[in-house]
Amino acid sequence: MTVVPLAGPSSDVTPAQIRDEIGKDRLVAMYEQMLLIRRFEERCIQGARQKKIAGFLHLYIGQESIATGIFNHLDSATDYSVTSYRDHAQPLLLGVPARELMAELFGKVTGIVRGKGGSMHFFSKDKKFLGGHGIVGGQTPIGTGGAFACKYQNTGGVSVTFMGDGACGQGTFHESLNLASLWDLPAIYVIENNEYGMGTATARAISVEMIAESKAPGYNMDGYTMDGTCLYSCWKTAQTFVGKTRSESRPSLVEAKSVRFVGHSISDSQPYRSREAIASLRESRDCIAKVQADLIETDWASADDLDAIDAAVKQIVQDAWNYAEESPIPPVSDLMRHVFAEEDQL
Amino acid sequence: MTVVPLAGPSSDVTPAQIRDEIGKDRLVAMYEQMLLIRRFEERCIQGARQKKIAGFLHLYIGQESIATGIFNHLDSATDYSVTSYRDHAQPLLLGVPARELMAELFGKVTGIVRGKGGSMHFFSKDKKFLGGHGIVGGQTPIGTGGAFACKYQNTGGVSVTFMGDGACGQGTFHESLNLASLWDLPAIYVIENNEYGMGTATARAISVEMIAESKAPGYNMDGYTMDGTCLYSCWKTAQTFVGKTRSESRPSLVEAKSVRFVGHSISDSQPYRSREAIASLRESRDCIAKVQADLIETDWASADDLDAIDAAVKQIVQDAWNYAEESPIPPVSDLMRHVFAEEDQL
Amino acid sequence: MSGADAKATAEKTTLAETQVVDLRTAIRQALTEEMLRDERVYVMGEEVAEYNGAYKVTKGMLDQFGPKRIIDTPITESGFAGLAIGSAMAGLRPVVEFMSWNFSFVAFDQIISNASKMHYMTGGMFQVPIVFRGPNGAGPRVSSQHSHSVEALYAHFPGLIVTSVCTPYDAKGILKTAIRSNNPVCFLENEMLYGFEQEIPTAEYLIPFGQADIKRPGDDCTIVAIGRCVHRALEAAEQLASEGIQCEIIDPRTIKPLDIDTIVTSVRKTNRLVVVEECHTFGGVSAEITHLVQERAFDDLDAPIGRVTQMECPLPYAENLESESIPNPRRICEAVRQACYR
Amino acid sequence: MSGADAKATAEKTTLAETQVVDLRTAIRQALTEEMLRDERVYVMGEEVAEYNGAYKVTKGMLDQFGPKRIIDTPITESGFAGLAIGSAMAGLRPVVEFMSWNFSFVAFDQIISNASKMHYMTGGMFQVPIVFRGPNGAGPRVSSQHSHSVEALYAHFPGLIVTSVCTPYDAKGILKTAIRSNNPVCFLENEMLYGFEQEIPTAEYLIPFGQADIKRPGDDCTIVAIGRCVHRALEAAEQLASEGIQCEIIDPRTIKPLDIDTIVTSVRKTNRLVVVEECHTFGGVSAEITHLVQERAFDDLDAPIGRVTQMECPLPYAENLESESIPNPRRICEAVRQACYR
Ligand SMILES: Cc1ncc(C[n+]2csc(CCOP(=O)(O)OP(=O)(O)O)c2C)c(N)n1
Ligand SMILES: Cc1ncc(C[n+]2csc(CCOP(=O)(O)OP(=O)(O)O)c2C)c(N)n1
Ligand SMILES: [Mg+2]
Ligand SMILES: [Mg+2]
Repeated sequence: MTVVPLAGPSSDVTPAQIRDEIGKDRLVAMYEQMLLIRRFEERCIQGARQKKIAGFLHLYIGQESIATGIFNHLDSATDYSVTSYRDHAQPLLLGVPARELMAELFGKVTGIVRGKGGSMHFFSKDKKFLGGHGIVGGQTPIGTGGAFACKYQNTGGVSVTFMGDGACGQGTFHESLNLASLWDLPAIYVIENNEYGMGTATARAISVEMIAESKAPGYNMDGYTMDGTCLYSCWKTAQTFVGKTRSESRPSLVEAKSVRFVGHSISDSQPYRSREAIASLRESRDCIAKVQADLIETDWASADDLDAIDAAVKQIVQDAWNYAEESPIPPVSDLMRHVFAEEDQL
Repeated sequence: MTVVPLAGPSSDVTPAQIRDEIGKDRLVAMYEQMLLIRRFEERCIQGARQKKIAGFLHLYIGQESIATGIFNHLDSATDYSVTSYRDHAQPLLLGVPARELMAELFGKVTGIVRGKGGSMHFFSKDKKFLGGHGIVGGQTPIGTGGAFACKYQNTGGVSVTFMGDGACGQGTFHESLNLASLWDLPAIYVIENNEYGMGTATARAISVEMIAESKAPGYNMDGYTMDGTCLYSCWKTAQTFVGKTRSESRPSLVEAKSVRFVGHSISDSQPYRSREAIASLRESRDCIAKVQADLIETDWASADDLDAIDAAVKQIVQDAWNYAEESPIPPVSDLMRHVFAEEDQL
Repeated sequence: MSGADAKATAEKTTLAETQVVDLRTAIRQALTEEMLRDERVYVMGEEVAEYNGAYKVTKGMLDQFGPKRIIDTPITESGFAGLAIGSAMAGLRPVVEFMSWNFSFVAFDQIISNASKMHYMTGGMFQVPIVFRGPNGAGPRVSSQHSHSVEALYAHFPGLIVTSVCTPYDAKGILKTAIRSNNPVCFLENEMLYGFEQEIPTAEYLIPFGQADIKRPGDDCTIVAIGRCVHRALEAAEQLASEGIQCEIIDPRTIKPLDIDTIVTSVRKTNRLVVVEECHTFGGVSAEITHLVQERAFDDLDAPIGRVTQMECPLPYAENLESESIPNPRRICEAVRQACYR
Repeated sequence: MSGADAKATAEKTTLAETQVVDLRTAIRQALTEEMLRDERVYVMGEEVAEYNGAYKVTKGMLDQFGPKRIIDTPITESGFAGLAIGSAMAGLRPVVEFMSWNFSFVAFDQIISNASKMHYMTGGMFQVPIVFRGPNGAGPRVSSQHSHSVEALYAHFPGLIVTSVCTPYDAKGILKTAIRSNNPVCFLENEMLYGFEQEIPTAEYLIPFGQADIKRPGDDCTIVAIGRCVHRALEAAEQLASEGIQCEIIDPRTIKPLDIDTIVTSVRKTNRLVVVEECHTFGGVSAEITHLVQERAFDDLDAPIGRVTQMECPLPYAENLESESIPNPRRICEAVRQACYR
């Protein structure tokens, strides 16, 4: 597989140029965001080992730059987003308190969805986050619906649907893209190609290598490929496709060539790749380490600054953990609540 | 819409060259086949008016050249085919007796499926015709399964799936093509673009104009466009894609730019186009009239020959009609028969 | 349709002005009134706009509301049903027409995994105010793949409201409630009844979910009939009356929530019950009603509860087989006689 | 698992050699034996080959049979289920694994419109010998979208055979029958039981469809329990025995065809019935059994038939809510006591 550092409309800029365009403050802020996601999820692993977190647990470790690069072009006042069960990063980036997410994982009533959803089903109405979804490909029409609503209500918003490489084999992918193109919806579809759908290498599941670029013309839309392990590539490419989709109300299809450093879910022992292979991925393709090195090199942050950031992030996660531990479980009366929404007085 | 007379690999031959390659005997035979389909269906209209035929009735009038051109490269000893509810042509081309088809339409027990299916559900196990299917796009995986079986059993066969332009918006289309390409299946997908899915013009349903050519690369397969109103284009293009798919065990995606001269089904009053528009289509794009003119021009058939063919064809249809009329309705005991297949003695 | 007429007539006394409309017009009126009332309501489906609806239910609505709110879709039920669900989460109130409910099967996962669970799964955060509607049950001679009755199927899943109506009066009143509902509603119509006419009020009215309607009063045997089967039950009741059996016909109108109280009250009076529906037998609505009734009126039942359903076979094309397969007055009469030990 | 053990022990006397296997191994043995017996049988699904199965059911089978017959699929259930149906029409005998039955919903139309109707719709011309299998029902804390029990759903549609087993012995014998069947079979397993061990014969055996198994004999109350609920019912029965209520536990094993005779015979003896299943309440298998039993044993019933089902809500994540939602021994005991007027 070719990893494309930068492709599509921004292939003529260098990483250093992008970094400078981002600027120190924003880059540090994005670094913090990525680190929060990483640390939050590392703590999740601990929670699962301690059996405080149950059920499926799918981590984003290694992919942080994708959502971070994109969300830095979105505005939660107008823009919708939706993803799969691998859904911890989006709400964190949207500013949903880590406490409410950790409490959800612990099955507490203070959780973001009152302990009813668990890891796969984070949502935030305030932030227009249409949630984490458990059925592979099930979220794609939902995200398309967010784009439809933006257009219907003429809000200027866009809707970003995240999905795995495996998910773009599903029929809903095809149907959604066709609808979005036909109806000029401000919809962005981001394929997070982390090289596997569970234990199946992408090439054994999807019959083309450049997924977005080879499929986009079949829907008369723009296709983009970006290096999902490089924050600069993600941020810069997103600048283009978010901007274009927003201004032209035309859909975009994006592939982020990425990796996951951990198993598909917490229970995956990864028989399909070696420990060495994983170690070498962590060595060469860690989106966070890359930015960290650059921050040091540019003198935009000192080692002390980075330590301070890490400490602050860990503090947020520790606070979330404490909150989750101390929170009460849902009352049994919650069991039959929310099956049906309350009706308005007619 | 651009109508492409001949595209893909055979775009450098002229219609006259193809005609000569086909040769007189085969051309006359194909003309007879097309005429049989046409006359059979004209009689169906009468059957419906007389209320001998009920339910949905979808006619192939105007599209005869597509299936005819393709089936002349297939061998029912090895090759599977499957289509939608618009399914009268295929069994006729495969040599299923017109009697059994007409009897089916009349709901008689002598019908091809004992009166249980009606117009939308013709099948022939002998001829490897996997049937007519009522759910738009529902047949696409079925046809893919035929190709899978050919490969599994190493028979050298191919499987041809016919579908409408509307059907290629369905998720099953996308899933099937991906599977066929991944697994090197000898599967051919023929999009019969008759310009409408019911009352919806293709451009309002599918976001690209050249459906096969723009979508095929997204599955890493070959795409073809042919003039579905020209028997030569269909026959010649089919020669290429049937040959390639058979020899290379790789799938093909084909679009036949075509027209239907009648309503979507017998109950469609066609509010979406004028009588004049239909008349002019019949004038300029009738696949049968085109061949007829050519037969005369080349002196391969005289007017008398053509009359004789027509008479013979009409005789077949009349015989089918009589047979259908005279056949008994199914016994009531058939109602609960065939819900489950009989089990073998274990 | 004596029962339904009686109902409409009863209403007439309170709501002075009336109009005679067929079922498709009643549905269209409900759609139109609600679209005028609420900008967020839109209609989406195959052929609903330029073609005026495959069964002309939405006739003229494109002209009235324009293509922004009356939207033709490609044939991609999973895509547009899911899109509509997403848009409902984002604050709109879609009405999705399935050209027939058979085609909802390709959208099944969206309806179940997304629409039905969203409110619960989000701890009450998101609502999915959406109506899925379209013809349900056997069409005329359209055979196996086109003849499903989906009441039992969708009522099986918590989170969906399911209605099945058979008169213009009920259709209009319940559809208006459905469009204003904050929950996903499966509103089931019947192709064979679109032309069925009735006198209904001209003024606005709504019918709440969960209220059954007694379409015919009687003392000897209760018949619960669903959708089109109400009409067949009424036919059967005429015949049975001539034999001295007076049937009370209850039309639940909403399958979920089910007005079990009205059914049980009737059974307490008649001591006998037959349920008639177009769903298949196994796990149909009849089975559910049987369970509920024997639970609540065990000692009141003088005979086993009977059921008349679509037979346990796919629907065949041949006319004689088809008509045997669908619940018909003869089979209803037989079931009632059996319940009455006659 | 006294009942199931008793069964296996009974078999032991006739089939000398035995082995102790867990449920996943029993399933694998059935698959392997049938693949050795018949070249046309192949296994297809997500992660079944290189990964050895998401739940290790197909472990080692890729090595034994190679990639032609043990086939990893992309995540496109509608596509590969339909492909398998087509291949079955063309003479093969596919076994399709759904990683869980929840994911069958995206393939719902293929299963219903194509697999279930094909034989009928073709007047008996084509057969669809296919097995769909995989874990069914609630997994451990996997929440709303991952916890469906589909017995009632698929048994509602004519043309499908539906089985739901809870022991290695039953699983192996019935799966072998399923693979040799000429009909589409939904073979429902349970993730929580894959590790459940039992002594079963080493020699080949088959169990026919439509034969219930009495997992525990008793005179006071009949419990029909399905799938994993059998184990919970057995637990409850211990408790109830200590209270002086002897339950007879019937495991139908096949939901369709349903062995109603065995159930009715038991009810004639106990005069009481409780059905336990993981499907939702409305139109579940319980409802069907209630209807059939009151139809055939109306005068034998001394109390209303009870049911314990998955509650009428999507499955929640929180542990306390989840365990209340799924049928548990406490709820089963309560239902039995109520049926016994205690
Ligand atoms: C329809 C459906 N089929 C199967 C599954 C089981 N499953 C969950 S995640 C997964 C792999 C998805 O891979 P990909 O789309 O690449 O996303 P990733 O997990 O790599 O982010 C599978 C097979 C599911 N949840 N839904
Ligand atoms: C899933 C599904 N949705 C809707 C329908 C109703 N329907 C039958 S044919 C048809 C139009 C199909 O158009 P196209 O695929 O272009 O085929 P054509 O009829 O033109 O041959 C529609 C909408 C259906 N049968 N199945
Ligand atoms: Mg992946
Ligand atoms: Mg068409």
